[in-house]
Amino acid sequence: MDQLLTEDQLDHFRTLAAEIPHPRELVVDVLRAIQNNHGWVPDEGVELAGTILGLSPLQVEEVATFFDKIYRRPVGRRVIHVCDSICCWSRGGEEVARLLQEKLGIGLGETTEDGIFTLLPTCCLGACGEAPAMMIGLTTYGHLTSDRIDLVLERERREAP
Amino acid sequence: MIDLLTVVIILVKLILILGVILTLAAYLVFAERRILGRMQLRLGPNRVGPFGLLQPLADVIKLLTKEDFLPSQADKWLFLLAPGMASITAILAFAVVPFSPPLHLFGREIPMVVCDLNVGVLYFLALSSLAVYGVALGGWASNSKYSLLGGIRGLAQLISYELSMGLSLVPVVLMARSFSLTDIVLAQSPLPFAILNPVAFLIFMISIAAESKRIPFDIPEAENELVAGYHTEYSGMRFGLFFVGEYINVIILSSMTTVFFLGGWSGPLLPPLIWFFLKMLAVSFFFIWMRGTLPRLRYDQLMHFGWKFLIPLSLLNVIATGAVLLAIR
Amino acid sequence: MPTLTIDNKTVTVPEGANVLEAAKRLDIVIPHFCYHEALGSVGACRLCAMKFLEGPAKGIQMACMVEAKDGMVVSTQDEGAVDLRKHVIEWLMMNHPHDCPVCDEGGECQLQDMTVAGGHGIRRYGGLKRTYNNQFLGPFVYHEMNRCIQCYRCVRTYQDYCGGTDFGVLGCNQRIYFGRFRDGPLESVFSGNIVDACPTGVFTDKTFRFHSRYWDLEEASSVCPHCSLGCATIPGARYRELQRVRGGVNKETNGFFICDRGRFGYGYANHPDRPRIPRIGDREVSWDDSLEEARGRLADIAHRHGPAAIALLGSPRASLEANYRLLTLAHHLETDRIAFEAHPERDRTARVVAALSDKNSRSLEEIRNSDFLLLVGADPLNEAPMMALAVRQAVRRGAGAALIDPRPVGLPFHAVHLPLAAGRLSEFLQAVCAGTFENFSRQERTILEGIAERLRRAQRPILIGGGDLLGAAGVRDLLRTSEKLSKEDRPCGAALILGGPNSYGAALLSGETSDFNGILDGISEGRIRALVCLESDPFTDHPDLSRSRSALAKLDLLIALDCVPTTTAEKANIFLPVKAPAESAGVYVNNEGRMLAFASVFDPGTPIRVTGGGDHPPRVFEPGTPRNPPMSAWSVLGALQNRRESLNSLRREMEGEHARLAGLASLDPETDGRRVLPGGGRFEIPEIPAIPTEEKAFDLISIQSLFGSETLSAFSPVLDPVRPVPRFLMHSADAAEIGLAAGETLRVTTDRGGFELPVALSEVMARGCLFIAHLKGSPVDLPFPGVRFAARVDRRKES
Amino acid sequence: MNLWRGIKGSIQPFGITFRNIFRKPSTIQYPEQKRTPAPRFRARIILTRDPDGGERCVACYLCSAACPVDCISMQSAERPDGRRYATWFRINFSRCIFCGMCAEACPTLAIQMTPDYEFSKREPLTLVYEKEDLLVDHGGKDNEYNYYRHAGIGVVNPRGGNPDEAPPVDIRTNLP
Repeated sequence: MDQLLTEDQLDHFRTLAAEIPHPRELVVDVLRAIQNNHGWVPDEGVELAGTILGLSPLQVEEVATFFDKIYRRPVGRRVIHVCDSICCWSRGGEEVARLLQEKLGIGLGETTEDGIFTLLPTCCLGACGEAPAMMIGLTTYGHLTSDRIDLVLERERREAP
Repeated sequence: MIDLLTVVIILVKLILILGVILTLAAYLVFAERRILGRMQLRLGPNRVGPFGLLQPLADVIKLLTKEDFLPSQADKWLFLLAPGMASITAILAFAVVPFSPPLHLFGREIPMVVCDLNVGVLYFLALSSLAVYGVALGGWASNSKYSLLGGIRGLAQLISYELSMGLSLVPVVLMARSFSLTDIVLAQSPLPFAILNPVAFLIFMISIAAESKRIPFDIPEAENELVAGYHTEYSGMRFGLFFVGEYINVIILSSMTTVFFLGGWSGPLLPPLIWFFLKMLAVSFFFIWMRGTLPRLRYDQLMHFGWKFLIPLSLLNVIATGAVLLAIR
Repeated sequence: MPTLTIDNKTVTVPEGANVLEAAKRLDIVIPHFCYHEALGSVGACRLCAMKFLEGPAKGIQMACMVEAKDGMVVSTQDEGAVDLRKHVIEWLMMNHPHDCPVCDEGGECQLQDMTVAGGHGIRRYGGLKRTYNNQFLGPFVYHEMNRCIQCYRCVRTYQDYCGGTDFGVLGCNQRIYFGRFRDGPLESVFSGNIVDACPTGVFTDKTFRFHSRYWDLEEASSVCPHCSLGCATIPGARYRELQRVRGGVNKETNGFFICDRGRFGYGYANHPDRPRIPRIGDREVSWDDSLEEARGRLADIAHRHGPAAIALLGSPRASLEANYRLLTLAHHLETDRIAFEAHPERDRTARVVAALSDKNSRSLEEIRNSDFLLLVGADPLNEAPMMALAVRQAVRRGAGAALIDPRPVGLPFHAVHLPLAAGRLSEFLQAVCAGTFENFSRQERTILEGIAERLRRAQRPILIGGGDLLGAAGVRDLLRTSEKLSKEDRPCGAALILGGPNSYGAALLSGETSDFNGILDGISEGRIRALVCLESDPFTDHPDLSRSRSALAKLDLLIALDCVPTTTAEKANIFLPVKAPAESAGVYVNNEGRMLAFASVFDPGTPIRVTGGGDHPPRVFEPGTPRNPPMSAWSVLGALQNRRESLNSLRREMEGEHARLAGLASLDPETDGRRVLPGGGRFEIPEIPAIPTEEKAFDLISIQSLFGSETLSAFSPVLDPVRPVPRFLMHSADAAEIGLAAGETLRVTTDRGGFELPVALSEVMARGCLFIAHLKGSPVDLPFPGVRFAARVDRRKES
Repeated sequence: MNLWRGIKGSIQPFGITFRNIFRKPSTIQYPEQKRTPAPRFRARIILTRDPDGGERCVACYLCSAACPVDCISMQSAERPDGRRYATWFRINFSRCIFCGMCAEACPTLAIQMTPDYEFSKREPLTLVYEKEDLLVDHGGKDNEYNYYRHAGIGVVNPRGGNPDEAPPVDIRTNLP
């Protein structure tokens, strides 16, 4: 978790940045890579991305603070994005968010004491057909009920690194 | 025929008249300020002496000690002369005013008039025409646009209303069959001309109000248009002379009203001199009262009224009076 | 040319103009925040709503985003549009901190105006306001993020227009934040422009913080005196103190923005040591006495040694009028010993430009519209920043840019950079002229041929040269090259960076007179006994300081006219204080040959801050300005010739004397200025002795630094935190050869003395060069910019 | 009809003015008789303090801008805690016309007018009041108001600490 980017990744991004006309396109990729290695993107990560891509830290930060899937603050090992958009809301999204807070014992934006879960609200996950939905890591869970939430949390907790 | 005693008597009369007139003028100022104050629910000047009676004295001291200012572009001599013209012409008119029937003192008959001219009316009219020079010259000599405008207005106004004043006196002369003021007074017994010929009286009253350049006819000074009109540039005692002249003028005009229309000194019970003064003061009060009551006319209104109404009316009155007199005979 | 109807008034606008601009033409006031004439429209603030009744667009639209088309009928007063605008302003005010009384923008705040105009007086929203923490943004700009209304003007100015990369927009959603990655000074030298651009008080001028309200300021259209470009400025003064400068609008020169030196370098006018009283020796005297003394002593010297014993020195910093009066003073004294620049090479350069650059001279506006720009020996960010900004705009519009310069030049735009040694710049220009690059290495040739090819293909190419590095001969070569490259239908322009705001004007007046070196020789030989210095400082502004100082020490009489406490002013036998540029009216002729008039902003005199001892104005009241106030330089010089005249009569006289100055008398500070007429003359460049080349010697070149070299800004204490430290700049390979690392001290000896300074390294610069940034008033006697000499480098010293 | 109205209009006022002579004058004999002015009477100007004892004046120049006779001048500056204040503040009472525009314009309730109208002086220069002459140690007509507790720039309270403010935003938060 300590290393922001591996040597391979550094080489990869450097070569890529030199090849393409607008290295700025790679900002999200580099940040995602850092986030995968480190869990979240610290200030050093932003500066590193800037150095690789020939941008100022500010220019990277502009992107980093814009996307809510890039974490600029420490998060748990599993980040729960619970949808609060209209379809989920109409199918009980609020209730899901409340249940999650209750079951995890944390508020929105907080991390559990054991450092496993961070609960974040999010705008549309594109899973309106399965509303209410949430996303953990890259997995989307739909048709959430209280029991199903328990199930999912249990599994994620087990699998969390 | 002129012996020493006659000279002495004339001098005494002159001094008496001068003293009385000037004091009267000073206190008329004071009275006006107090009366106007009361009319406007104020007190008026009441700080100097008991009831403010020393106010005229304070005013004189103030006026005398103020800087006498001569505008650099003014016509110096005319500028200095004008205030004198204004007050002296007014004082001179008192020469023909009969205050009471002749007194019998030390076995002599002393006429209570400085000089009983047989053309007293004309003398009065002549002097009142002369008075306008003070205004016109003062306004012109100051070399200020406000003064000049005031002077021109004064000139026009006085010339216009002199006509109706003179014409309103024609019936008086017709009825009295004399130009002598004493005769006119004597002709008014038992009934004063004000009752016999009220139209002439009315015209005369309006005309002298205009002659005195006082509200509602104070167009030559019109504070809110012309600063102070013809005496804008005057200060100190020179302004004082204009000021005093105005009030002496009020007194002489009141006296003339008394003589021409109110029967002069005649009246029951009280001595004739007292009657004369009472009547004169009553007319003076009317002047003050008018000032407290009426607003100023516009210049065009003034001219319009004078030329298109007052003069034709007085001409008609002359004809009517003449006709009536002819019929009576 | 579409014609449209707005509020029942018809207007015809150029193709491509938007409806908001059309409404502005009709003087219809439409509230807007995000639209800015220089920045364009983005439709972010939603405030310029209008109702489109007829034409291609229908309904309520943002006027700035709709292109004006024929047949449009638009209503600005439509009920729906007014209502929308009213609501938008209410939304914008929702999180506003309501701190106008302590906000420096108060009174000139667009948000205030729009709130009042929109009729929003009472806050209906009862929830909590969003707040932010502020950032420290350096000594110039104060940050107060709570006032932000998210119009993005600052980012568009700073990043898009000015090319800064360290300031931008962070966050998303309700958390939009305009700032830096971390606290710290803004790096761009155009950072002050966000103060002008911000429609509310998020960014305010820190140097002006809590000084005055704008309505108390005396303001007038002025011209920036800090470099040769002549940007329009609007200085503001109160209580006899220059308190701020903001950018003026001159479509031909700066456009809307100015650089930080022009904006924050105004402190010279209030310098605590500014001499404000005439002096004879150390004795402060009255104006009459000092002028009498000056006249008497000049006459005395003319009587004893002949009129040729008097010399005069003008200045590119003084107005055209003052320089002209200096010239007539020379005629009055019957001497022909007059020069207009203490630095002979700059003098020659300016004269070459004034003589040769008529029809191919280009304004900044033309640079903005160019499609290929070749910069030769120019470091615009340090020498004339707005030039860099103009080139950036061209590059943003698709123009190409290339730079041939030995220095590691930083630019706010992308350009091909070939670091060619300073001595080879002329060679390069001649090669471009000839079209062959045989004398260059293969690698260089590839780049140069590419540049030449682009230059040939471009429709509106412009060559930009730096006067200091090119020198007179180089500038002549550049002008000839541009002439050579011009074709009938496709002229090639040239723009040159000169030494001072009025270098061109001074050169116009100087004619065939000799340069200042001739005067110095005369002084050393005892032929010249008196020198009159107009706003010039030969003690520190001559390339050979030891030569000038030893010569000037021999003078019998030194008369100095200036507004800042220079060395010359201190040493003068008779000192006559003159008005600072913001205090006087006058004309500068900028690098393009454009006469730019500036108006007097305020009357000089000791500021209340000084006379009142700081926290309290005096309690004595007297008519007139305290102490003898300084006079305009032209009127002082006129008084020395027993002339009493008005500025207008002086200008008319100048118009009559100098045919090229036609239109001078009718010049209005509010206009964009007027080009001087072509001279058609030639200027012969005297042979300049070549620098003796030595084996193993470095080419030591003194260069300009933005905040250090220029005289007036050197007397501005506000700039002290951003002044560079004196140091050598060296190629890292050269440094490696002599075993030197960055930060170590290097000792250098030249025939004009030695320097011992730390060294900084760069890889994008010419080999064999040593650069030293000039820093006026620094304890080290750094040579004046544009000076080159051979330098022997000692082995490294202990650091 | 018109004529009649004219005559009536000329005669009637005589009656009114004559009646007035006998009514009681409304004059108050000032030095002996004094009136108690209303609390909102506009006379001598003071600079008040906020409930915490700080100077209310933030030297915003609004009073001097509003002043129709230009009798107010000042110089603003910043205290180390970010408070804006007047280094000097001067009212020239020999010019002041006591119109009250300054008090009306004052956004912080600092400048207020008192009913103290008796302060004429023989020497005009002594009517130039400086800040130390104007500053009082109370809140004047409104003791409750403290401008800095409403202006959201974090001078009295930390930023975001005023009652109607949310705490400062963390721009790097993970919350959307």
